[in-house]
Amino acid sequence: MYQITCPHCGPRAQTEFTYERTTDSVVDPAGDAQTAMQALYTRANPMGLDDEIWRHTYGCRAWMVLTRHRVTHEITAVKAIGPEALP
Amino acid sequence: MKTPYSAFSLLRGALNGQKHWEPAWRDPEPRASYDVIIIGGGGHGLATAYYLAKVHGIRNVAVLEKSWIGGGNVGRNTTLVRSNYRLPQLHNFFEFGLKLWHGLSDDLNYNVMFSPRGAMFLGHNDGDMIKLAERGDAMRCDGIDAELLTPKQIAKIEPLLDLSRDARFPIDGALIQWRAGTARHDAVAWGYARAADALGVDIIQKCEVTGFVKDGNRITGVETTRGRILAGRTGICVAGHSGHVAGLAGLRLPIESQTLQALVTEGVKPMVQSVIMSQSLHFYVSQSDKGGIVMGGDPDNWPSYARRGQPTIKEHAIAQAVTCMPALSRLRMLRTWSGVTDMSFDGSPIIGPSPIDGLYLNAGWCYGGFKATPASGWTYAHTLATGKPHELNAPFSLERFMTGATIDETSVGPFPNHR
Amino acid sequence: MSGPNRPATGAETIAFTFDGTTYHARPGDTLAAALLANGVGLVARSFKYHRPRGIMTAGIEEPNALVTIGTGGRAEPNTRATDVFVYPGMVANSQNRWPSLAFDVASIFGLAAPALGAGFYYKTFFGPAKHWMLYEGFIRRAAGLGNAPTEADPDNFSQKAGFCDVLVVGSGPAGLKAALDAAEAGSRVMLVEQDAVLGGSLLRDPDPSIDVAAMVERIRALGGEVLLRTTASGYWDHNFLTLTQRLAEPGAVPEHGFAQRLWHVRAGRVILATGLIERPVPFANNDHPGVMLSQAVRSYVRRWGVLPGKRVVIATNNDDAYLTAEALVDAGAEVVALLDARASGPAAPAGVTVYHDARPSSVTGRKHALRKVTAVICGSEQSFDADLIAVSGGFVPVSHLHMQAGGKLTWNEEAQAFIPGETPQACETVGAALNPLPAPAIAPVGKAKKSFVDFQNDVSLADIDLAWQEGYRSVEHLKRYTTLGMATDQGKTSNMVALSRLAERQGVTVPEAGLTTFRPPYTPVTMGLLAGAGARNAGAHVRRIPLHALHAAHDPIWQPLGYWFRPRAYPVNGESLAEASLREARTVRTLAGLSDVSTLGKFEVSGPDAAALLELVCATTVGKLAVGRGRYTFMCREDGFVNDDGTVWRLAENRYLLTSSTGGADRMAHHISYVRNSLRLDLKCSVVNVQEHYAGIALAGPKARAILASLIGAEPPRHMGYAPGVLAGVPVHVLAASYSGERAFEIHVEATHAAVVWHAIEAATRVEGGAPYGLEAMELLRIEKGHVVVGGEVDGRSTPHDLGLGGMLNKAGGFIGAAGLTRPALSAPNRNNLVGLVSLDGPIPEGGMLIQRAGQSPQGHVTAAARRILEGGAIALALLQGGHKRHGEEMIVTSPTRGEKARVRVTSPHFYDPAGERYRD
Amino acid sequence: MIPPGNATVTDTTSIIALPAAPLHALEIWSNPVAVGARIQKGLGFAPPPLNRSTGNTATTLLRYEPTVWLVEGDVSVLADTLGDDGGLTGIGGGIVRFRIAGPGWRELLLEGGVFDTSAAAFPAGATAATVIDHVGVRLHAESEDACVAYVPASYAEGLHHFWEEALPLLGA
Repeated sequence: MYQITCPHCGPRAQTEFTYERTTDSVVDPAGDAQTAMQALYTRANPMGLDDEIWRHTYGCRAWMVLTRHRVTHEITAVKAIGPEALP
Repeated sequence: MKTPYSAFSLLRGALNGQKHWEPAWRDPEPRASYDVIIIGGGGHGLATAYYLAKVHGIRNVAVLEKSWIGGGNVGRNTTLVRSNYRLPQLHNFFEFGLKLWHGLSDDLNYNVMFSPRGAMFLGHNDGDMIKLAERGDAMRCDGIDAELLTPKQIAKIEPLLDLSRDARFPIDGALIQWRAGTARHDAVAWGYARAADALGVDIIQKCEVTGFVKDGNRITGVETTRGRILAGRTGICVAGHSGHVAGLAGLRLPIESQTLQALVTEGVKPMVQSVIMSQSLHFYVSQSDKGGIVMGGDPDNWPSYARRGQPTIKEHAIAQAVTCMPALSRLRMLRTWSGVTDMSFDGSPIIGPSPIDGLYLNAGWCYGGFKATPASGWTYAHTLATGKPHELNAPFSLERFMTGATIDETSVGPFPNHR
Repeated sequence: MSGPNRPATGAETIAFTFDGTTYHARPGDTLAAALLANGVGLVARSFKYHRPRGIMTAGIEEPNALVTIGTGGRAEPNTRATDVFVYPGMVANSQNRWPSLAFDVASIFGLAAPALGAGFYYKTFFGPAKHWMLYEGFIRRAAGLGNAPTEADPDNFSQKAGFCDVLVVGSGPAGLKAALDAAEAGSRVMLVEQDAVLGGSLLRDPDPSIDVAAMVERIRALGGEVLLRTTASGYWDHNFLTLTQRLAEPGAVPEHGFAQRLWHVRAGRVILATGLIERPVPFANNDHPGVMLSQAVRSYVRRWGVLPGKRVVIATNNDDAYLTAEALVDAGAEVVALLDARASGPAAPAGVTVYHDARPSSVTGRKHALRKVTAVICGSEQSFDADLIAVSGGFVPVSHLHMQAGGKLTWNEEAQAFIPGETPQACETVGAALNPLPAPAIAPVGKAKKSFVDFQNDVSLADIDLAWQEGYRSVEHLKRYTTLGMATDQGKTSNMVALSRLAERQGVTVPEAGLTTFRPPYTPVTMGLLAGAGARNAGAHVRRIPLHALHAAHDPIWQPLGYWFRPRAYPVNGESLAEASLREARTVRTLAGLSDVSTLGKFEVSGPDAAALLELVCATTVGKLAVGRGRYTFMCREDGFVNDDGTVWRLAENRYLLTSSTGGADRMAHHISYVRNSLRLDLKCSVVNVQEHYAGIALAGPKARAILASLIGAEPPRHMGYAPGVLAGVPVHVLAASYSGERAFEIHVEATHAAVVWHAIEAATRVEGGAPYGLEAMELLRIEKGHVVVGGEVDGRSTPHDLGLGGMLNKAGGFIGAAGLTRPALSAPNRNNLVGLVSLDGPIPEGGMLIQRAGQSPQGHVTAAARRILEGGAIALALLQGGHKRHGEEMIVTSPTRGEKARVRVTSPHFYDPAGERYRD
Repeated sequence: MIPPGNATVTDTTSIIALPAAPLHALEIWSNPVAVGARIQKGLGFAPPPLNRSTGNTATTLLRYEPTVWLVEGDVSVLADTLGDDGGLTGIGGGIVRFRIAGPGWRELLLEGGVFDTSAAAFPAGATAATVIDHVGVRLHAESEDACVAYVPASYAEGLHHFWEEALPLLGA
């Protein structure tokens, strides 16, 4: 059960969060079909660090990129994603 | 030849302190090259080696295992064996395997304890029952056994299920496959290892593949922790670690590895007869021969190789199992462990040539690899022997994701975590 | 071991029963202490050979004394007699024996032991699988220990979150000090202890200089939480631990209905003060009742005042057992001999003869009581009359949680033990676990076949040797081949003994042989506790629709849909489901009906880029809608397949209402948020999930328009039009949407005011002869009209073209799924297409397979089956290979599992009013 | 629905279902700083930072998300200040408010939870969204003695029952 430091809410339990996908599997709807299918259907799936999009679904509902290690489960970085917000 | 296993030879052993048994497999040093190298000493890898030697007469084969054979997913699953899938490409593939299971102990001369005690999917509402009838009709039309059960019939098989009408998830009926059941997972790995070793296959443990030997666009061998080993054809067969090993050859597969938790309770007298699953709930239950209730649910839906699960995911599966079978409540969880499942992006396996000459793929088994062991071994042996897929694994090509011919049994789509 | 072993002192006693006989215990007794005090030696039968077993330890590592405690739904099988504290009326029963504990028929397996070595079952029972199942039946009945209860569990289980700066596991001297220091330093402290009393080793070896009560009072005063009967059972990622707390002893009736509590704790730092477990010594028949661990004997004497034996032999390879000798002599027992395997040792305690280079080789007994101990002293055999042998083979630091946390172990050669080393998480080990006493390895001298290593699974030294001989040489192969360490004690007393034997056979040191993996839980955990309150609702509450109470008054048939429950039909005067739903459907076709559609997914999308967002999520155009207009739409996944559908309405210049399927609502909420807040941050719009804010009431039928006009005092919008209104004094949205194929409206109203609106519509509808209709009637209506449903025709494997929706695709592209649709297989000729089926004989089985001739593989399947509503005849919707081009073809729908069949003709899926005349006023 | 006003009082910690109140979602999609200033001028207080709440007698703003505030009470002033930079959407019909009052409210909210409701982590005035017994809830620590829980209406009865059942355990 990770503790994920949400950029907005601080350290919270993993059950409040949802994993969406890796940052390199984001499909740009405006892009060409070949690039889109490469992004959708190929993964590095490394036994190490990868950048992943998560959402604080049961918390502030905001999205973020976690740099997470897939063996040790260490989370080395968290970066908020989202529209411009009033601090 | 090794002393064949039999009741008689066991009795002979009673007199001589069992001294006459030879090691079940040798521990050879790796040779410089082989006709075929199989990466991964799990159930699928060892079965592939056995059928290469037995069916295709190709014995100059090495199985490379990074730690000890049977230590990966074949040693971590919940031992279910069945072919009751809805889509024809899948149920025909698994049915071919189920027929092999029925003769496997004699074929290997190693009792894998395959026990066809029946595997049933429970239906909790009309929608479930229609889906179960559809699955059963699709199977029956392709010659596979499937039978609908009424609650009364279920009660005779599994009296401890909560068949009351006011249950939180009432049980309206079930679809059972009587020829399905369970097998002793370790015995499958050891049985295939012993039989393959007897036919001359080299099983090399403590030998991790760290890279590939490339000659232009052709793979001609592997670099390992015990030196370089060349091969005519190299077959990746490492289940949950497919993404990592294929990555060493520069391939990006349509696979993410997820943790699948399982658990066993303390041993109790017989209380669960068959294998119990559900059409709309996410748990499955069976009882081992030692009396432990073996249970599992959905994978943890984010990528991990750690073989360490998130506790509340397991608790949710247990809650559903206890709701359907209240008698489980006062048993105690004895041990919980995790496998690493290579979740493919349509839920079906990938068995066939890779885009690189001389390199072949057997991966994407998600959480259903154990039941496929004999069929996967047979078809992958055919593919490695002939260079072309067998008719049964032809639909499971890597290209299907780009052409769109995906085979999506649970119709979840390209993100295994979007369940 | 006969006669009482604890002098009666007239103090208060607690009555309990064991196998029907009443005994008396003292407050604070474990069942084991009480049985020993009453001279009960035989307590259980072993798993494989059904050998007689007594009590070996005084703690959770007990491999032998397993009993069933409690009755009915509270009965807990396989409970360690050493881990349950006696309470008035406690019922305990032995297990795994027939007809009785003293005379167990299955113990004859012991005679066949020579043929039943490790892994024998892999070498026999060949033949067809059915044969194996015959033998398996016997094996399963002999295997397993206790019986599971058959009744439901009457108690509830709590799950609670816990947070602290410092979590201390274990309340021995080291744990108490660590907890107190942390509390004094101002940290938020949790101290957990699995025993019912604090103090740990102090209970066996009291130390007057440590005032436990005062320390605990101080910790609590500083805000620390001290939990008894609480085991730290699992250590997970990021210092998250699961603790299991008994609020009532096994089988006891809890005062507030909760038997146990599962703690989910996030700790800043963890301090493991978990101490040591004593290691047994292998010798022939070392599993006999009357063989106990030395420190356990000392605990029974010092903590519970019980003498487990009167004539005692002690066998050891370390100094600690000398303390047991002293304790026994102080308590009036006779220590017949102290066998020290070492060449020399400490001074002999008063009244005790010490033998050096002495180790036990076998024990024998009569009527399950120990009689004689035989030892090898300086190479020659010598026997002693004794009724108890207390053994110590050294000490094993408890490092389970340290290893679960990802820790490393270092080898202590002197103590022949693994010590917890560094760990990647904020966790340290303190106290006895770090420095076990020196204890040199002892080469066993007893007969290997009878020298047990894993007592519960009857694994002997001979089994380990056989595994080695047969090539099962990795420590994991050894464990799985012999089932060593796979019993309920999980190898706590056997792993190190077995590892030493394996290392010896491999010719390597013990650390080189390696260790098996430490898995949660530390001790077995009740399944009901892990289920928690979820056991009542399978971890998912029933979701109530806003008008639940109002519908309940009609006593409808309810239909589960995910976690919702919705009215399926409203039977009157004894109608069946079929009769009620047909009446309701006919009422909609001929007059008017109203239905609850509140569970539809609903999203209010506002802002200048609202249309741009919707044209990403939906695969049809949206921006072209004028204010006051709406349209049907559908959504694709990124792989191009359709996975949801609904309607979209332009309420105002920059405000749209999107509806989607009930089943897909949560998935759609997540998907839209991903598009708005992660994919396209530039879009200026707001997406608000209003699924539960609005209740939805469908009013459908030829009279619907007139009924609605009377209610809102205005002309209702024409088909696919939108207008705000006021109904029964409540502001509503009126969407002229039709699912039934009739002229129809969806009235969306704030859920808190929905009842008054429903009552007004129902009354006006009944005046016209109409009535409420449920999901079943809705199915009949929508199938006849040919509308697809998510989870039926929209099966996640069909493209827009397959479903006859290709024409609505947004020609400009750019919607999510457009790229996926370009893949060749998605426009292959022989895909499954949506078709209609008209029966040429009886009803069509839903889910049946479409074949051309008997014995052929299916070419499609029925997704929905129904009957024509006004006239007779059975119809269905189906997905058929190349279906768009096969209208008019005759086929067979077969359902072997239901023994049903029907001849059908393939048609268009739109049976009723294909041109849509019914929508025009 | 839960009849408003029914309350069970057990050793002074109680769970009371509050009557429905006007609730809106206020979202700012452009020029947040300017809109913030306009709101301050209109209402007399600035929109609160994340996981805080601020308000006056007529209107309270509770912030759970970066770009969205839950607004309790009157929204007429707010509507005039948003212009084209934000929107208001009614959501009150789908939410049931429970006031959990008494000394045990912080401990009760730990039952089936994963969020630290201790005074240090969740002081009076703070807001937090989390999951309790599989239900997504939003909390507002009104004062040291009471907390309001905003529960999705369809789960209200189930969660209310869950809390009632756990009351006897307070202090166990």
